[in-house]
Amino acid sequence: MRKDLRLELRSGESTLALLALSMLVLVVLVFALGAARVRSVDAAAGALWVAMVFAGMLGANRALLAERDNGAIRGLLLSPLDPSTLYAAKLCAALIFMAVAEVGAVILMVLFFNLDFDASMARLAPILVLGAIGFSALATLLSAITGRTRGGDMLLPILAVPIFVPALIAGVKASAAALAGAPFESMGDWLKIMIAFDVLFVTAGYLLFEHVVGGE
Amino acid sequence: MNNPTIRNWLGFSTLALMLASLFMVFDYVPPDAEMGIAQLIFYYHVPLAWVAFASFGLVAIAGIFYLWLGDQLWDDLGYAAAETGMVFCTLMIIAGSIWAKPIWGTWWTWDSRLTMTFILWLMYGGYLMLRASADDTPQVARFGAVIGIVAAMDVPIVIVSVRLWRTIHPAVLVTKQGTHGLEDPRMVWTLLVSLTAFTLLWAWFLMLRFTQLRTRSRMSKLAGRIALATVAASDPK
Amino acid sequence: MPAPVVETRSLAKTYGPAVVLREVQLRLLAGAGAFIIGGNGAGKSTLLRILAGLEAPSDGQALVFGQDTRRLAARYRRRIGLMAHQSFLYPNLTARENLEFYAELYSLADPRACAHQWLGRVGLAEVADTRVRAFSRGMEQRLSVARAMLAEPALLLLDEPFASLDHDGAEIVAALIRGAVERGACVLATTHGIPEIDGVELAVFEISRGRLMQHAHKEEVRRGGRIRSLLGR
Amino acid sequence: MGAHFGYLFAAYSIIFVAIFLYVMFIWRRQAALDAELRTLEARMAALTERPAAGAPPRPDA
Repeated sequence: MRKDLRLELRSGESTLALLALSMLVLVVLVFALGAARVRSVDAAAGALWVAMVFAGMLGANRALLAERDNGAIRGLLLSPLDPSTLYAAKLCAALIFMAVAEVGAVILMVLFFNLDFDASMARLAPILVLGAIGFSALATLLSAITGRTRGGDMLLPILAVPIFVPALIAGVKASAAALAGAPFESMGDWLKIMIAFDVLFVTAGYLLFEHVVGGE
Repeated sequence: MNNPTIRNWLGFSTLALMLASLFMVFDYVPPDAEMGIAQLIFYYHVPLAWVAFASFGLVAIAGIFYLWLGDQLWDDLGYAAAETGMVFCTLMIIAGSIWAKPIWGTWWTWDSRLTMTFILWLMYGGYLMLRASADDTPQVARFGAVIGIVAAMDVPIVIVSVRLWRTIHPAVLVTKQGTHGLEDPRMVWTLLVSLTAFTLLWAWFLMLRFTQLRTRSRMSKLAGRIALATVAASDPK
Repeated sequence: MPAPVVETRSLAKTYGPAVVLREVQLRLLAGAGAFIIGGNGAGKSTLLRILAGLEAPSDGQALVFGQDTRRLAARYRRRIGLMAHQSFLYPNLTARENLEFYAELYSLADPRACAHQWLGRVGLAEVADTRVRAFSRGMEQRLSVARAMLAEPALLLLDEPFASLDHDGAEIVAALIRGAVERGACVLATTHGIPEIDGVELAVFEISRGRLMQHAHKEEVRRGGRIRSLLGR
Repeated sequence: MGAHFGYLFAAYSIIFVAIFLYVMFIWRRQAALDAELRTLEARMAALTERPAAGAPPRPDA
């Protein structure tokens, strides 16, 4: 059933727009923070996560749009596809979108914040992956809600960001530590929080998705 | 539950206890030795926090029951709880902020407790915005239930993460809100009375709003049936 | 006596004070072809959506294959084909990709061959690799019919299958409906005019003021002939 | 009475004003509900006043 993922991805017209957006966020932050702080890893980690949240939000809304245009979501609901499988597929699609945006954002971050490509990047990767899983799990569930309400595009960040806060805090802290060259052990607590968040929200999305996509 | 007599009794006893707690705060209880008179805000701040958290817990419980049983009753309860919880949570933040200003010299700090409360406030604000922006269909009721459950699930992680993020608890909070903070028995009594008063106030608000939402749900069902019967009555025979 | 494919019991649907459907008693057996006529907003589409399980009735019951449509398990859902006003197609995928995608969703044996076959049947083989976004309304309509019929459903619900189709398109769709009825599927479709399809005995219902009744001109319809109503529209 | 009486007074008045406002809000909701109920009753009455058209067939639940 993962085949639908492939097709869904092909329909996603502009991963480019996601990249452009994360770049813009980074540029804005560079100017907002001022040249003095641009070398700090804390600022870089913060900027990276801001870019990630924005890109993730946009990605979730876009993935939704593809289904909303001709009511294709109903076509999916009518099919023998199980809502949980649908959730898993949409989660994977969102994850891939976010991963692409993240790679772009990391490259830009290194350039803009004058960091070096070194071992710290390798330590950053699992943190970003954990963050992307958590955010995709949450955004996929919530976008199914906001996509079917009026003014839903506005509601998605309003609902998603507060819930995402614990993973965001943990992610920023762990990323800053990773960029500063700290070993993995020193961020154990943050990683545990992120893992807990991911496990909880992937499970919640998997179980609750059928309730949000059901008929009116 | 929807008995007007119970509701009125609840209303009256709430009023009486609120007045009693007001009297106790301003005339009976001795102010704290270190913090002075501003510490008296504590006697409303803590009950507000308790009812706010209880409401949000109730939102999640009602959400679970709604998804499980599908009875509109649970959605009405969840919505009423979210709304009253939001009222009390907002008041708690305001009262806490006014307390913080003279004591800590600032309206707001990103202390872990404050941060957590603020995040909760944002979450349930989102819940209410969703409900306000949509009609009351079973679908939106399910959305509300899901968000209520998800938000409640998030609370423990939020607590852990903000604790780790900001470990600096101002000492006043620890000593004065800890159990050993209330040396004088009059302090304990005042807190107990105001806790009861706010619990009753909460129950009263909840009951009023719940009853209203029940009535509205029943009425919209009835409106459909009346419309059906009206059309049927005008059928040519 | 075989169990009916579609059975509704005192079905009613209201949106607030607006009554859309009431006292709908519909029974359709396998191999039955039925058309529902009625003005705009008469509740035709609502009835189809309820039967497909996309909407819940306000009152009464809708049964499909003997199952309540509010909780249709996957194995019953896969036997229903719905073509609604919205095409359910992805505008950014080509016609072929759309059909292959849905064929995969229904776990058909050979999605590629199946998509190819259906593109031929609805006369879209030449534009198979064009994105649906670029399609005209009529082409999208044909593809939408193909999408609904892809998995050879036992219950085919078609909402305005002849809308925005030219003469050829209408002939194709009429032939597909006939084929579906002949292989024993139950077809329920809505139209504006009174439809006639060669070689198929059609029941015609009319929704008027929310009620579903046998259409008065059924006898006239029985006389059969060309798809006259489609041309007269 | 200490120097912070202003803060104390502000906190308690805000709480009581807000509680009062919420009661008003509930009150207004109740008025709206009552009005809605009256229109429903009127429609119900209009329905029963026409027995000539025969008892309205009730769609069973």
